[in-house]
Amino acid sequence: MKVKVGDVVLPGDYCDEIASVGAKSKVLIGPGLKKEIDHVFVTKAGVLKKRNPSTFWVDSYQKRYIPCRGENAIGIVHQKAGDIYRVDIGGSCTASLSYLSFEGATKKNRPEVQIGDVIYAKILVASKDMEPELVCVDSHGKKGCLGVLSDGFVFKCSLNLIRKILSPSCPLLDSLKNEWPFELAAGMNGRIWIKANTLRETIAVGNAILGAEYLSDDEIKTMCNNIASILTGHIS
Amino acid sequence: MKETIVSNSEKAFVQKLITSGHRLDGRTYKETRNHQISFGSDYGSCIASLGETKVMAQVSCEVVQPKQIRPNEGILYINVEVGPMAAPQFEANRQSDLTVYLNRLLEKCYKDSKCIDLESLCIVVEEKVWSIRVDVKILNHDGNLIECASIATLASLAHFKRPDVTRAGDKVIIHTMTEKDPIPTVLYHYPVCLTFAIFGSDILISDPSYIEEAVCMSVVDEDNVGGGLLVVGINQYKEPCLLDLTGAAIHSVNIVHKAILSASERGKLIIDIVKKSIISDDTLRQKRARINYKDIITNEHRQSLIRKELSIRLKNFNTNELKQESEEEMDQDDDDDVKIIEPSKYDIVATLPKTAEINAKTGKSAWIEISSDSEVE
Amino acid sequence: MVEEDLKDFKLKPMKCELNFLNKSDGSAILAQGETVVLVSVNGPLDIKSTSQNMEKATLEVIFSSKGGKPTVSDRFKENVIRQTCETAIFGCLYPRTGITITIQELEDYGGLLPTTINCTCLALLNSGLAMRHVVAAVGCALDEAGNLIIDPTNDQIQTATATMYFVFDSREKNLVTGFSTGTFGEGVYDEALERCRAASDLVFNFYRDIVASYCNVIG
Amino acid sequence: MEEYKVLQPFKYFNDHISVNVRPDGRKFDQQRSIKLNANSVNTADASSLIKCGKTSVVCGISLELATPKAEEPDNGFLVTNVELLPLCSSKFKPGPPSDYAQVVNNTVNDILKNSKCIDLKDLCIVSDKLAWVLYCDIACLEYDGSIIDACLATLMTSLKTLSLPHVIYDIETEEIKVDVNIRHPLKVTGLPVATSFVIYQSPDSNVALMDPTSFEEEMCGGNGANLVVCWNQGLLCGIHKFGGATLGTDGHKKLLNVAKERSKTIEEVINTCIANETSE
Amino acid sequence: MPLDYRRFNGPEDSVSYKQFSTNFTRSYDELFKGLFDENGKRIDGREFTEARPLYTKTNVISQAKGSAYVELKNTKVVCSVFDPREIVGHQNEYSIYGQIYCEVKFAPFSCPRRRRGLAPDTDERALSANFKTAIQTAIQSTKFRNFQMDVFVYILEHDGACLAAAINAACLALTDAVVPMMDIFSARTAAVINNQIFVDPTEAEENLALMPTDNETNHGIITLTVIDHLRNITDLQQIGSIDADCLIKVIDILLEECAKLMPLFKDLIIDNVFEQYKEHQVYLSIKKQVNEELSNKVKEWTLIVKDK
Repeated sequence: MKVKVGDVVLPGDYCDEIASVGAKSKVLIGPGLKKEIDHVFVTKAGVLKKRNPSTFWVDSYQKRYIPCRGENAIGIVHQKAGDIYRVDIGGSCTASLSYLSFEGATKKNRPEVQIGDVIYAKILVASKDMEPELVCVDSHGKKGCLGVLSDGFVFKCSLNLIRKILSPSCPLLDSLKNEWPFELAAGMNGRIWIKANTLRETIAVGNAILGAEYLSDDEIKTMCNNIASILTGHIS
Repeated sequence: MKETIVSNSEKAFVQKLITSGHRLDGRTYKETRNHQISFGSDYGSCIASLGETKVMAQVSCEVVQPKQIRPNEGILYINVEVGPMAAPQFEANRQSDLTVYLNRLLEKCYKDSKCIDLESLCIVVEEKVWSIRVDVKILNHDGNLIECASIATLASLAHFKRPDVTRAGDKVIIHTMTEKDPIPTVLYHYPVCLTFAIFGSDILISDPSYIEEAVCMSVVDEDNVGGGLLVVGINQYKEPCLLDLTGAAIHSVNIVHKAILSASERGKLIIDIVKKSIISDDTLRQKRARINYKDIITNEHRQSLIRKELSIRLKNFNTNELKQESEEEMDQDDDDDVKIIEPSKYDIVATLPKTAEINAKTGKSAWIEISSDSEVE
Repeated sequence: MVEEDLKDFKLKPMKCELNFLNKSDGSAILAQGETVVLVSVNGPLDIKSTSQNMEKATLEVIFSSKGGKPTVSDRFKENVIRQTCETAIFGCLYPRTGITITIQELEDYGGLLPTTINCTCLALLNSGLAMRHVVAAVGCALDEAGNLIIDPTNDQIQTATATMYFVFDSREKNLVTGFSTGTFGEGVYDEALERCRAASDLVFNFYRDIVASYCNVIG
Repeated sequence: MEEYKVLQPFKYFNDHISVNVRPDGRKFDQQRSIKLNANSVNTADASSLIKCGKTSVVCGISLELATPKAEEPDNGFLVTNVELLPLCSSKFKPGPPSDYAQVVNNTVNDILKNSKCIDLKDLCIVSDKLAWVLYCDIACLEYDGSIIDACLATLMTSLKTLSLPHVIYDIETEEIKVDVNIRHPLKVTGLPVATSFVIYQSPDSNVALMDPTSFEEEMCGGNGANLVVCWNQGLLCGIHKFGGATLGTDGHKKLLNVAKERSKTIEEVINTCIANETSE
Repeated sequence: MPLDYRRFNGPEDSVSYKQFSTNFTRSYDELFKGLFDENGKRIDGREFTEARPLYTKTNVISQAKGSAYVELKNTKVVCSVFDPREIVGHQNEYSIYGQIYCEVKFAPFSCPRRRRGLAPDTDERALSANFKTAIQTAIQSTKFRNFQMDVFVYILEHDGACLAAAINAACLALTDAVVPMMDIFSARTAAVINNQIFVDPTEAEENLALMPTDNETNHGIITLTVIDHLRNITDLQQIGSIDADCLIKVIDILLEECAKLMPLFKDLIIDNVFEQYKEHQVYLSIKKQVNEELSNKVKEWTLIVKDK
């Protein structure tokens, strides 16, 4: 069936608009679309979105992460095998992280990483045929925020929620940040790490994030105020 | 697919949280997740859900020969299945130690506790007895499987009705449901299993969720003071019929007393819920209402992630209701066309005695025909 | 072949809920009339190397009926569903991985296999696996009088001389899988094929509504 | 030539299809030569052996007596089992039947039930007391594709040549006497014939191949034929489509007619074979 | 035996109709008399020491590496051999000898008395074990180390001397599969009833030989497998009670019988070799023809390219 931007699409539909735009200039097709000989076909169910110049993608609901290059992900160290750590990032197979890919790591002083540690890393190599590879050093060799995340709490949620809270237009984070101080790392593989001063505040942040999945922007604002007031004890 | 291990930060955080008196999803130590029991269209099939953990129990019966050692007793057979539907790390039809554990506990709770009157299942001594088979299937594993499985088994056994049987001489007539209304199974008492997760040396939390169960069991491996899962089977007369501990040894005895005390009132609560749901189901069936599993399908589940089933929640967090949409049907069109094809030719010849043969006319194909065996026409 | 106006035609009431089980990657419970099926899909997992396939994902279907004792006909249903899904899913995007589809039959009041195939398709949509096309299954029955009933109720199926189930793909509405019981003439088969193909649009519209009701919530 | 087939199976197959000829030189809707032999095994009550192309299947029927089921007091039993033996091809391992064997078994059973060519009531000797049990055991000696057609052909030939011995059942003493030399043939109405197709997704169009070999079946999506059409003397008694490429309406009609023609030829083969056998 | 969920099962209490036929339950003496026709020879007119003609054909199954079909008048056996593959099942250490997995199966309709089950039962397993010991010695299993070769036998009709027919079929199948072997081997069976030796017994004679009787005469069945050139016995299976000198007499008879089979096998194998050789020639000629066509086509294209 023919569909246009903004429609709810099912796999098997094709969109001529993309082909027509594509005829003129280069078109970027994102996740959920696949180019076949005659048309651009939709491969995932969701809403067909367009960003102005020429990027199209389908915003669909998904829980299982497919690793792809350049994304940050939160992983849990499964085993130490020789000089690489096997890290579980929720994909179909465990990723490999070499001990040298930490800032300032040399043959002699290895980074102290235990089994079960939570690490925030960037996916260096990921393709459907190869095992994904992680790295904890950003382009100019600095640690930045990558590396082992100590204490705090980590929990799993759907990939859409991650995209939603990380999008600039989402009011969640900025309405929370001036309520009480907390640290947050969101991995594109559906895992979020949070740490605040007290336990209740950490839970509050987690509660706010999970609660925001099905709310519109203003409902999110009211929810955040509600949580803030609970925290400060106005409502018991 | 190996199970994703519990990360150190989760372990530390949950432990600190519990020792400080709170729990991840805002419940108190004694509070349980909400129970829901729904029955299928035929007798003896029910789905019990405890928060997000869902278990389906299906009871079926057939006439078999009794065992020699107990010629006048029926047979009760419980079979637990944990498939990939429960969680990705389980494999289909493979007997993992979790299934053995659940099977053993349910058998202790329902078979050895003599809660079902097996004599009433006997039709003809030494020849024909009813054999009741309970199939327990774990639909979703979100912690505390044994409690949810025992509720499902109890509800389905209490709800099950077997066809009426009349004996004419040595012949046995099994009446269908429509001829004679079926006989309910007689239950002497209603046992149910309750789980407690032990943290540190004296903290008892009831109805542990998936993460609390994982953290509690993983703490056992380290050297510090014990953590473990205590399962108490108890019936409505507050008589414990099952006690099972996995994990580290318990130091003080009063923990077990505390567990049994809190188990008895909680058990009473759950058994009342089960009884009420069965009575309400019976009244509905009297009024000829069509009971069916499709009633458990709701469409406000999408929004429910805001309300009670949130895995991380402040104690008194709630939110205003949200509007729901309804869905409707649309119509459609159709098309058709016709095609003709031409027949192909063979000759049929009766060659050897008792055989007939078709030699397909293989015309010389343009392609150079290279075949290993020299089947010359 | 009599041309019938299909405007007033209605499928059995369908109720569906996606994301019914929070532990599996994609799950759906679907009620078509009185028949209810629950399907859980676990997306690309790693499986032991012997059963891995170099080019495409290996699909494993487990059908567990209400009774509990596995029968030969369960294997038959599993095979039909696996063949249907193999054409629907882009297996080549997830080589050397495994996709497990677990099906639990809750109620069976006729038309179990079409409901299972539709529910499997919804679960696949929910799991976010890349799919070539969506599949819709429609059943029909031929009663003694010889006229065709689309999406028959349970007692119509019991008294029917022949029943047929067709599964169509959403791209060109071609037949993906199909099978029949009982004897029937060739004309009847063509008419049944056409009317089921038309009725499959209703199922595709139902899919679109379900996905729509979830999507504008995600926003 | 063989190495090319082993190294690049898909390309090898595609080259053939693009010149619309099949690897063994046949046209798309052309079947392989068939040899059908009836009653070669004397220990079985009725048996037959078919060799169509390189697929050979033997079917033997053994008769037994049993008390009918309580629910259906005046119905006999018809139990068919298809065994894909480990000796017929390296694909099948010893041990209990694989999933694919169970699917073939189920399909053959369904077709037999649908065609209603055997009325179970004829198998009943004394209602609720004694009935015939027809064990039809089909063993595949050589597996080279389109197994369902071969199984059904042997099954029907054996059923048509089967004759039941005369049974005297004394109600009071419940004593059974079987007179082996008075035998009356079993009434078989109609003759279902299955034709299997494989639908290949070539880049430009979908091509249907009749009576596929196991290599052609592998090329079109793994196990077994994609489409099985069964004709029972002018009436369709079952259409099973398992995956493989999708099929438009025009292709569909063409296949039904091809299958109709083939069912006529197979019927002729079975009838000549039986006529030949009875004249022995 | 637990209900087999993977097959369709008939009613449990079903029993063969032959039981109720008149001539089924007959005593030992009647059966013994039934073995002979009026002038003292065996029912089918053969002498006591005369064996049934052996008809055989190789390369019967195209998918198998080697296959053979053997017919001893009414005993029909099919055997197929598959090329070596990794050892199935857990393997704790490297096995220097190649393993041979054998399976002998009766067709459900093959036995005259009752229908045999589909799942392998005890005497089929015993037969497979005997079969394996018989053929194992002749195969040079050191040539395919740490690999497993499968030999499957399916008995279509059982009219006596199944094991011998299976072993002969295996020998021909192995040669057809070009498996490294010391030498070809052949096997023969003899039954002893009431001190009377029956060579190549029919099913009735075998049934009588195994039937328990009170009188202390020799009773039993002996199957002998002999290797060709060295004429030594690779395998001797004996069921029943037979005293020493009778056994020696039987072995001498069987040795000659096996020796009689050898020329038959040799001719068949030599014919096969010729046939395959001829086929190979045809194959080579066609290949040459294809290569010529391709080469002159290439020449044409190079010409066209050159003048462009």
